[in-house]
Amino acid sequence: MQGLKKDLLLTGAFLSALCLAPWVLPSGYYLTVLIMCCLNAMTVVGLNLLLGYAGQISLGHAAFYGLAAYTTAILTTTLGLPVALGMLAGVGLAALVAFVIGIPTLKLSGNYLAMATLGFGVIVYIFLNETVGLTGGPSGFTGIPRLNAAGLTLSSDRSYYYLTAAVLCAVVLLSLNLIRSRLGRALRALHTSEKAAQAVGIDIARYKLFIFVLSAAFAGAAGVLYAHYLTFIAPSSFGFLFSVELLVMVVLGGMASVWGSVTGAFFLTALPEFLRMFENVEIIIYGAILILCMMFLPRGLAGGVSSLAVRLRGRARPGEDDHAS
Amino acid sequence: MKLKGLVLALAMAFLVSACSTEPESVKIGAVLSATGPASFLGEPEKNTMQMLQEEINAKGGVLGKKLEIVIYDDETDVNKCVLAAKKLLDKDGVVAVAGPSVSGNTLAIIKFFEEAKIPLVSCAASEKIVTPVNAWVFNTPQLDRHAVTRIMLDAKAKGLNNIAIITVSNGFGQSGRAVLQELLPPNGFNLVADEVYGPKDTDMTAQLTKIKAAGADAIICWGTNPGPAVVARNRVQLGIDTPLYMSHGVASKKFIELAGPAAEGIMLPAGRLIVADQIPDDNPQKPLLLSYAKAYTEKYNAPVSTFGGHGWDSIKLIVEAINMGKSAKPADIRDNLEKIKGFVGTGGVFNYSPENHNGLDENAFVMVVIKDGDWKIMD
Amino acid sequence: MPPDGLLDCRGVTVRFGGVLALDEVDFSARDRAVTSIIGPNGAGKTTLLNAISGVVPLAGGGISLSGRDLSQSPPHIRARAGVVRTFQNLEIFTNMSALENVMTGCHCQVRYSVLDSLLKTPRYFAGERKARAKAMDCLEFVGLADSAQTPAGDLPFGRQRLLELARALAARPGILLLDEPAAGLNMKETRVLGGLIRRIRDEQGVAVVLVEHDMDLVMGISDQITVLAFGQVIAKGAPLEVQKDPEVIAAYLGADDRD
Amino acid sequence: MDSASLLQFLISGLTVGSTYGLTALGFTIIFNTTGIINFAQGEFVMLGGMLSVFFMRIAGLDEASAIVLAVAAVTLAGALIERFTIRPVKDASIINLIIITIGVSIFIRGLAMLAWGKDTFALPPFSGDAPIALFGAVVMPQSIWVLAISLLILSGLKAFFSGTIYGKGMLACAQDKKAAYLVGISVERMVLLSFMISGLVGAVGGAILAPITLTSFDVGVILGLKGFAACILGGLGNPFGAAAGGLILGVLESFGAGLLSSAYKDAFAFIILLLLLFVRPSGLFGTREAKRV
Repeated sequence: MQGLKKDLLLTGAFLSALCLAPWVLPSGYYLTVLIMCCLNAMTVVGLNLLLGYAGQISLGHAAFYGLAAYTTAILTTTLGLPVALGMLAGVGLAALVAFVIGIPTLKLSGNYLAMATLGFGVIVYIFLNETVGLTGGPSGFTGIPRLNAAGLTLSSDRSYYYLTAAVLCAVVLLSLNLIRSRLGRALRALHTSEKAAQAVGIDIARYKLFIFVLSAAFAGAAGVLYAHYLTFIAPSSFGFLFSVELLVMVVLGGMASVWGSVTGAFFLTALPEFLRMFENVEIIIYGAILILCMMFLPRGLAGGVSSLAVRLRGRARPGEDDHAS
Repeated sequence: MKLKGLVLALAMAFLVSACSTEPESVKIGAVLSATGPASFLGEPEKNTMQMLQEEINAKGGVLGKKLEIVIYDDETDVNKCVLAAKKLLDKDGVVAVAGPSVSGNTLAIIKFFEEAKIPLVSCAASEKIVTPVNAWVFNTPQLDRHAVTRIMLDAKAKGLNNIAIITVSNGFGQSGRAVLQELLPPNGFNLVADEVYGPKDTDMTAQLTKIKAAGADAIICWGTNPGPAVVARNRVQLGIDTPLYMSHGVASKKFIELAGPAAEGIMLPAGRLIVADQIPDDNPQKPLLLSYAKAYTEKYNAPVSTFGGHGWDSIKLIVEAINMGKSAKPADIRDNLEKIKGFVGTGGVFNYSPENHNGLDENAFVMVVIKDGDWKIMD
Repeated sequence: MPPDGLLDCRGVTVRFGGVLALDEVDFSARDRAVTSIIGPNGAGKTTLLNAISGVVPLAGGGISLSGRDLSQSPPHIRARAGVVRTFQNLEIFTNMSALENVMTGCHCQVRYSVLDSLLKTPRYFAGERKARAKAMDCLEFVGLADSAQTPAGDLPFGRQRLLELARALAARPGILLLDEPAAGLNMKETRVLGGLIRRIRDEQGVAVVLVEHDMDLVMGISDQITVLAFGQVIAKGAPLEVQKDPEVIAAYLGADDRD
Repeated sequence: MDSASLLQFLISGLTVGSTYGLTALGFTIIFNTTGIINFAQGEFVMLGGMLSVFFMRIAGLDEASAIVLAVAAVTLAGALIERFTIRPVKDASIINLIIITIGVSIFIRGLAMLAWGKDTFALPPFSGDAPIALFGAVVMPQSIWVLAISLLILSGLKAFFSGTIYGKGMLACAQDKKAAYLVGISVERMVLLSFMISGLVGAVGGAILAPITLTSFDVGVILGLKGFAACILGGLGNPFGAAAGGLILGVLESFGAGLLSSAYKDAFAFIILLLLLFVRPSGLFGTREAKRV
């Protein structure tokens, strides 16, 4: 049970670091960068549960993010429902859609699963783009209200940032908890050997579907927070390139590592901001960094950090920490 | 290693931002789509602004201070645009911002300008940007409504009543499509076909075959390069001789190059910039357009486009507002922008008012036709 | 149905495309006994295990455990009903420690809900403690207690076999199907394995179905032997009877040629 | 809808489909040898087109030599990519290698943007642009070029994979690297070869398509996406399936645009693809279950 204490401690430390960040980086610009980092991290942690732990790829997670964002946008703006309700509905719809398409899709595997989820993402994108009357089409959906919770208007960036950080930490803690449970073991089991997992009584179809729905719900949570932060959304933010970017964040951060996903998301979200000064060569440097990281950190940023830590401590510590942290 | 690098990069970023704070200058920001799908807008805008900065500073700057234009690239991405705008507002402390290049990005950041009380002069055309009027937001391009009005006048004169439209499924095409759907029927036209193509599509034969079967008198295509060039080529290949109107979105030499011989006879409403040498000498815009085109072509060795002109107009209007009020305070700039009347820009003559934050009308456009591989003003 | 038949297969037929892999095979296994399936290569032994555990669909016939029909059930339902197996080519979870492997085996024995997992309720802690204790028991039983925290992929081959056995035991089998558990083991390891199988039968009272090529092992521990050749049962009986069966000898001699 | 229009949709679909098919072929070659889905495949196609334009305009070569030079250059680029980004990490997991190819595609796109700008370019058609009338529909001479060359490449690949020792060696690598190594196949050389061939195929595609589709530094993204879809539709690893998948996808889009709605044509094509996958989980012509990720 030592791992549990470590999880709590790390998550607590992470939350305090996030809360202190606005004092260290006082400008609103940094807040916005951090909010974007947190939102992407939520989605990436969920995607890693699916990809890194359960071994099921999805190239359509941007669609869940987008569906949730549009759902809450339409409910709160067009229909005038309370924001909190819209947010819940957004997450719920993302999960529901994941449930419905997950049943036939998760029977596929490998590249075929990648294609099916990718195709799903493209289809959702096209519908967001073309149902102009509902979504506002390619030029976007404007005028989404900010969050009002319990009479408290979270209109300032800072309070919204705290909300986002708290949700991220909740997502992280839930994910860590999940991995350290019989569910987490079942997921990792079906990743390595579906046959063996079935042979000990694990209903692999059910667990695949469960984790697909959960990761879609995390993406949905990020999506609704995104919509009510920017108060503007456009389909171009939810295209297939974003799905690919999320996948890159998972792998670059480190497969089957929750903290790796957080690192990967923060790193790749903030990186372009650091590269801004390079103007036209920015994209080349970005590509090169991606290639080099993958070549020299095969286990991702998390793997790199942990092997560095091991080297510093001078001894390797095998056991469950390597897998579940 | 990694951590050290990150810390270093952070430190560098701080240093760079610290160095750029110079009190003795007037700082204007710009968010432009210099790369990404809308780079055909953002790149000439960016070039133009850099050129203007040199030009204005060579003439003594603004209010006796140096003019500094901080330009960020949003890669035609909403999130990057928001971050860039936040950086301009919160870190760089600019007094006004020009751009973004595309409507979606503009709509995404309007809120932040309202909160920060900094004026934004957008280079994007959508009507949503200026209707309803937002106190802090202006734009400079001619509206789609004005372009459609010019096309309708021409079609009416030629007796073309059955119209087919083919629009690109991005923000530009969508807003054009909406205006076409709104304006064509009440003005006595029949909309016989309403087709769409994707921004990256390379073949529009299927759509044009449908349009051919629909029996249209004229086709209106709303898009930006390279799609309309494909439409033009496919139309000739299919042997369709129905007159083809394009939007002002293709008013750059690139279109004629891409469409090749298929461009002949295509008509479109365009700002006067691309036909500056053909407009009458008494037109107030003529000297400006000629000199801008000359300077741009010399400096960048590239043909001038009307899009760069939006950048020119945005910056010049902000500077004009600063000079009018002799103040570079954001609120004063805003107030004075609304007072600008008869300002000669590349896109037309601007008349801003508290009710009108676009300032142009359909006279900003002329109808041109492509003849012998070049633009020609229609009578 | 014979009164002592714990596992009962009647007329089991399996086709792969046009090939008849199992042709109306009747097979039964008694409680608290080791029943071996032997036969030359390609006789359909593993296919029969796959058919029993539900990995391959039946083209005909039926399978029941303690009278409960499992013919149409998916593999995980059969596993929950008590049909637990190991694999010829090891299928351990290399991304976990040995202990976690066996705890995964407890999946259906120690249950708590998703919400318990997510929110770490007392039920979660109780369940985890129970699963851990049970897994440790199983590891101890096969002699792997000292390697509990070792990543499963780092264990030597022989111990990975034992780990798979421990994981299967953790799933509380009604009947344990072992697919060539001695393949790749040396003599000493095989002897240890033989002892374990006996103890599984005698101490835990679990019926074992053994597919194995090592005749010393088979003859030493089996209570009953079924011989398959070309997808059909050619002999059944106690080890000594089967050894003398002329048809069996012929099948093996023929098979030796092909080997 | 009259039959001439339907025929026109078919012709248009086949033309567009061949762009997908040619990209898909490149995917197949690398996948068959390494199991990697090469995300930079679209970039090979882009480079083929852009380099042809570049050699024609800047170096002033005639079209044929420009294309030959461009194809040679992209083949070399394929070799360089393998040598510097794939070979040093050949023990990495497939997903890591795939992410590396994503990095490579971003990198190449950036270089192309820097070198040639963001404009779109056209290449002159090989034998004029006078349309050929065909039962009331029209075919462009370039479309015939494209279909003919695609067929040529396809049969060439077929012969290569089933008829030559190199081709068989490459297939062996995909099945089992260690076994291929044990029977004396140089896995490294086969992987290098596969990147070069798919560079070559991609570049030829890029060059012959540029007169129809126009080209710019960023055409690779969408081609990669559609090419991958074509591969899957046909069944991964089967060159014939890839080409057929491309044509089917193109025809679906074209008929979708012509008969249903041009706005939803891509969605229509993808919905059909998904439905097909649900019925046939390994594509139309796929045989083995390709579980790699």
